[in-house]
Amino acid sequence: MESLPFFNQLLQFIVTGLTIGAIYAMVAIGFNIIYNVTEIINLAQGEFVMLGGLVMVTVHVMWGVPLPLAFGLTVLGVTLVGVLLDRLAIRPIRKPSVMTLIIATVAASIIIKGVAMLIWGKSPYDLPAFSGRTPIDLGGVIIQPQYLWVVGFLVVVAIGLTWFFNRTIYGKAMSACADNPDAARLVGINVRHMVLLSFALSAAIGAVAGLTLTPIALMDYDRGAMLAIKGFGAAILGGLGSFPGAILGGLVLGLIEALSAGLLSSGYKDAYALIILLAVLFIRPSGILGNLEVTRFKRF
Amino acid sequence: MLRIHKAPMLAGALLILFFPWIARQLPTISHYPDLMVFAGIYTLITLGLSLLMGYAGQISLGHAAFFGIGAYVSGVLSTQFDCNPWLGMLLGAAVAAMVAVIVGAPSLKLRGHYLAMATLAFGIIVNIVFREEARWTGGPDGMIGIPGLSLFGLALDSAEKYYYLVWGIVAAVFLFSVNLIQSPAGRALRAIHASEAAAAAMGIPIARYKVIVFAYSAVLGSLAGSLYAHYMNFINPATFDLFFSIKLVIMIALGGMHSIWGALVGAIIVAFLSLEWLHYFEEFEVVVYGAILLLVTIFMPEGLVGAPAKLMARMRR
Amino acid sequence: MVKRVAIVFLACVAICGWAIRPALAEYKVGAIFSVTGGASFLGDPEKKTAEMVVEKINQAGGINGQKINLIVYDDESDATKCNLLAKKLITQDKVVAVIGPSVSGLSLAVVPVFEKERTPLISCAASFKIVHNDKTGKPYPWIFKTPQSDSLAVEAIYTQMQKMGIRKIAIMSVTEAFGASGREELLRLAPAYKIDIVADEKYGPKDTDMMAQLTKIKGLAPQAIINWSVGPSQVTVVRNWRDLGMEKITFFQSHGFGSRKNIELAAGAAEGVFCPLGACNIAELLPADHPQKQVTMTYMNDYMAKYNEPLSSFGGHAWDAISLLADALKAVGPDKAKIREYLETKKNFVGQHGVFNFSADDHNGLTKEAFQMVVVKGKDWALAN
Amino acid sequence: MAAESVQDPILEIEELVMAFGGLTALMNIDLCVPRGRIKAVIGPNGAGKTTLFNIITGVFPPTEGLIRFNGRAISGCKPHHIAALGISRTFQTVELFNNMTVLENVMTGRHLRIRSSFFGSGLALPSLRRQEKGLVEQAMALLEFIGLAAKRDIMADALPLGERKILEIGRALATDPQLVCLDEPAAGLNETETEAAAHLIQAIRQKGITVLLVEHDMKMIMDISDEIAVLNYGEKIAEGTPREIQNNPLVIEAYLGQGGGFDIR
Repeated sequence: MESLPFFNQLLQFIVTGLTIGAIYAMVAIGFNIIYNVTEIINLAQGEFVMLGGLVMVTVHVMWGVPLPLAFGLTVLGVTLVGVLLDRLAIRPIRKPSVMTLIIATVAASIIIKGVAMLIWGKSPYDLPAFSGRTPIDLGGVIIQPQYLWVVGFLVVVAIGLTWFFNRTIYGKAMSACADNPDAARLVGINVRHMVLLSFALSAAIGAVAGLTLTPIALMDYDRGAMLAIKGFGAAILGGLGSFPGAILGGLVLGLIEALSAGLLSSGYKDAYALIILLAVLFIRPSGILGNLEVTRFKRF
Repeated sequence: MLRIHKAPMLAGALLILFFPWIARQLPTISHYPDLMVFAGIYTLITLGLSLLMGYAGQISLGHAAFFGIGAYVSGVLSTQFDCNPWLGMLLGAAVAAMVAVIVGAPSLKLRGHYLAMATLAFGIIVNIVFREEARWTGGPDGMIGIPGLSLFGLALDSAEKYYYLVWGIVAAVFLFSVNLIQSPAGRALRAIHASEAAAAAMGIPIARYKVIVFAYSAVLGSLAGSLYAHYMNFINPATFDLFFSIKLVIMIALGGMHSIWGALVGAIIVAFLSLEWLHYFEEFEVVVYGAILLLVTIFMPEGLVGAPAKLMARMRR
Repeated sequence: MVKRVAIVFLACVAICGWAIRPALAEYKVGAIFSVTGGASFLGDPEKKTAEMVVEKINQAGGINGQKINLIVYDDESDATKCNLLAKKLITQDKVVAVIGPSVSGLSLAVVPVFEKERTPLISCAASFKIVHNDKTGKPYPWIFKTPQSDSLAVEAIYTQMQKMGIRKIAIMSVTEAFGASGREELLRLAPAYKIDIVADEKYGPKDTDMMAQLTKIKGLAPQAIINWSVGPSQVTVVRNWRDLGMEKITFFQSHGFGSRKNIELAAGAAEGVFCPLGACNIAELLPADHPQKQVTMTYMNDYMAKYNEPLSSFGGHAWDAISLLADALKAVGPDKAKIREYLETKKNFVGQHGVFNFSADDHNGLTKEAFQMVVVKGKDWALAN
Repeated sequence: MAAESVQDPILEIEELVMAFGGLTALMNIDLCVPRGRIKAVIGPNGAGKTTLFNIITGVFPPTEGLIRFNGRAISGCKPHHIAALGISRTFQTVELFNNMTVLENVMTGRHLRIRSSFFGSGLALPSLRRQEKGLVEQAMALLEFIGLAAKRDIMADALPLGERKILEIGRALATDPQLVCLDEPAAGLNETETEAAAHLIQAIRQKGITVLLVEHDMKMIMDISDEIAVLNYGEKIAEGTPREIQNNPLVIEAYLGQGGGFDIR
């Protein structure tokens, strides 16, 4: 039995880390979209990911809807949940302080999780990989085709968002809300619509993350919270509000986890990732790409 | 301000005093003193957390760590070193204070969500240590055989006896906190909450106050942890995980962030909801819990204790 | 105002009246399972099984003419709740004995309660520590358990490895109670079987991927991997093992893999995976003369007929626990101390997971023969040779 | 009366430079505040006035230069140290403690002048209780002085802007300062309110407290200041009595160049 050269191992760790990191990055992007418009950390973000996976299982596996159509339906369905979240949990709050808004998202995440348990039960579900499960062997480094889908979707999301925020009227309006909601209101932007849009958009991205992750790691109703926390960590590491920061933060977090699991101690791998996160925060209190001057002006 | 507090404090004290007797008369709630022990333990943590979050305006999503430090220091010392449980409790508090100062000094410079993440990370790291250092802590399985407490030769071996111990401590801490809030130190904390720049301009050493209140809340968390360990005679890492940290925040949010009463009411309500009442909803339990939380957030943003005050204000008008 | 006070008063009286209603003549038995929460895959079938067994007994006229009243509580996989519920069962519901909890950590959490209240507990969790007091070196007097200890599963796997000539292995475990206690036994027993553990890797219960750990193991080229976990992570591990092309390294799962659902979820990746299982997982594979053939087949058919879902072996632990208790009640009646004594001396009890022979030094009563080594073949279990 | 002739300066600033990244906000500023006077710092928006206040009160340390208060170097000290030495301030944006009543705001201002032990407070030591009583009396006296005694139990954020600004000045006085730095005390106020603020500032000087003032209201500046320094683009372009400043061609140009929005005469 031949052993694996160290260099190949290292590459394998990096491939794994980048894949998981891409998922974290997508969750972090979802956090940022809502944060930029509302300054809320939407702790129900992980539930979007969970829903993305489970809805896809229902639509694609149980109803037998073909993949591209199932993909669309799933994203649409979860987007609707995002819209409902804003309408039913966020907007009714009359005196919104940041802390009450966060508690509202925690409450919403508990409800979503509970409803998902009622619908799908407690057991995990599987989804067929989008293009089969035959691994690609690149000179000793194994790549699952699904990994490429995960990373590919991250790229698509990143390009799509760049286009959206720079080229479309809605995107520009949303950026304006992020910079200065009062001024945005003055020039006639409906901030409420923008908040709604931000929830819809980040739910959609969460769903994409979930349905690409499910063929790799299965999905069950209880998975949301952990993914939310990893994504939150990635968003903070990269600098809240910064999209390049979210992607960087996610990938770095994934890499640290994979490398410390492979090279140091797998029992402590989450701890290593968090210690590095803390170290970064103590040196740069606004994350790697965050802007300290901007955060000073944020209420929270 | 003390005038406002005196009447409900007296009423609360009497209720606490006679509650076990009342419970004994009603078989359906005869196990409530047992629940109240845990409610009291939670209250101890939320009293500190309320000062840190509601009054000083800081965030901690990692307080389960201090709860755990108290429990494990007490547990390890009393099972593996035959240390007196009371001494273990004190040492636990000292360790918690030390950790709070070391972690708090750099963390509390962070603001808002960054502070939330830093404390969250701290909580998770401490939990991983509890889980991984199995030689001391028993690992994920937990640790069995932690002795109970006894006071002047009287073993506190029943729910009722422990109830009086826990609520006696809660009462003392409550009084201490009420005094503190109404003192210059309490005003300094609220000043930091309102405006750090102005507080500094008034000569308030912000960093020091933040760390002190963080350490104070850590010590209370640790005391609660030790009380928990010696009552359960068993601890495991899952009790001190990040979901418990979030539950603590939910307690003070539900009760009312801006008042020390909120800490008390929130802890008791959440303890009873999660340990007893929600069971009746069976598989709908989770959804009902979330719905209650959401409804309170929407309709009573000041928390449960804010509602009567608001009602009174409206009636006066 | 007077009216309102009167209403409140009446309500209080009504509550009190309801609360102190006279107890019917019946045997009160308690059960605590993790019906919801992280360990619901254990607690859910256990609850269903216990209820099914009790219903069957009551339909047949009960025990000694008395019906069994089974009070089931859900601990939600939370130690504090579990502790409270245990005390509630003993002091308020006044049960004669309790079965459960489902997981080792929670069983350990209530051991002090049952020892103090001198009430028998038949745990449905695996850890050896539940029935072994480190300080005395003997079992806790009032605590029994039905699932095979981890050490037995480990011995079954190591015995199989010796047959296959495997000496150099890697172990993986989940950072939960189940994984941790399995890992401990794996490490403890390895020297006795002359097995060399070259890697000792862990992962979290919610981890999405274990490629890094497996890659490291691949680099060390052991002959076999043993994985100790439950839930979705054990499926992910098998898939990653297959993805990395590590088929030459034989894969052993713990008995936690004992559900056909897992083979299905692994989507073909589980082919060739070894796993020690109790008889009730593989009732139809057992030879007709196997002592457990009859009880396991009956249980399987009853369960599938009643709940219309495939049998989970974890339910079998509850079957063993409640059946043992019913047996004791039949023999000695509702006396806690006598039930304890009866259980401690019970021999040749044919259960779902083995033939139990209890003694003062062994409150589990099983040997490694309680496990059959099976291998996944054609998407189903097959007995391994 | 020019700056050089000051006999007893309370605050001296020498060659102060402040740079944020590549941006120089203040360049070689020399400034001297005479004891017991009202000194104003004026200049167009973005001239660096608030930055100057922030450096004096320790919000950020200067890039270069020296600040002496009562002859003692204070540059680089933390804000609460500087407050303890006797410099107090208000904020352009009004930073009251909105979660407190008017009285509590002023009482909090006394923080430096009282003993406040965390554990002593919790144990309600008798000495601290007595102190608390005295504190209320002192705070009430101050509220009488600024004219807000009747509103003692109103929450600070319920006051109209004019009174909020007055209260902030009152809170600053509660620290027993030797020097108060007032950042645009009249901004956003109507004429009567501005007049009240001007009276209050003069009353503060009569108590022997030195005032350093940043303000845009030229009428008020010219009426009450003893000396004026003018900043433009981070540089001091003039210093002198109100009359000297009014006739200084550089100053006129700076203001006119900005669009002539202000009539400095």
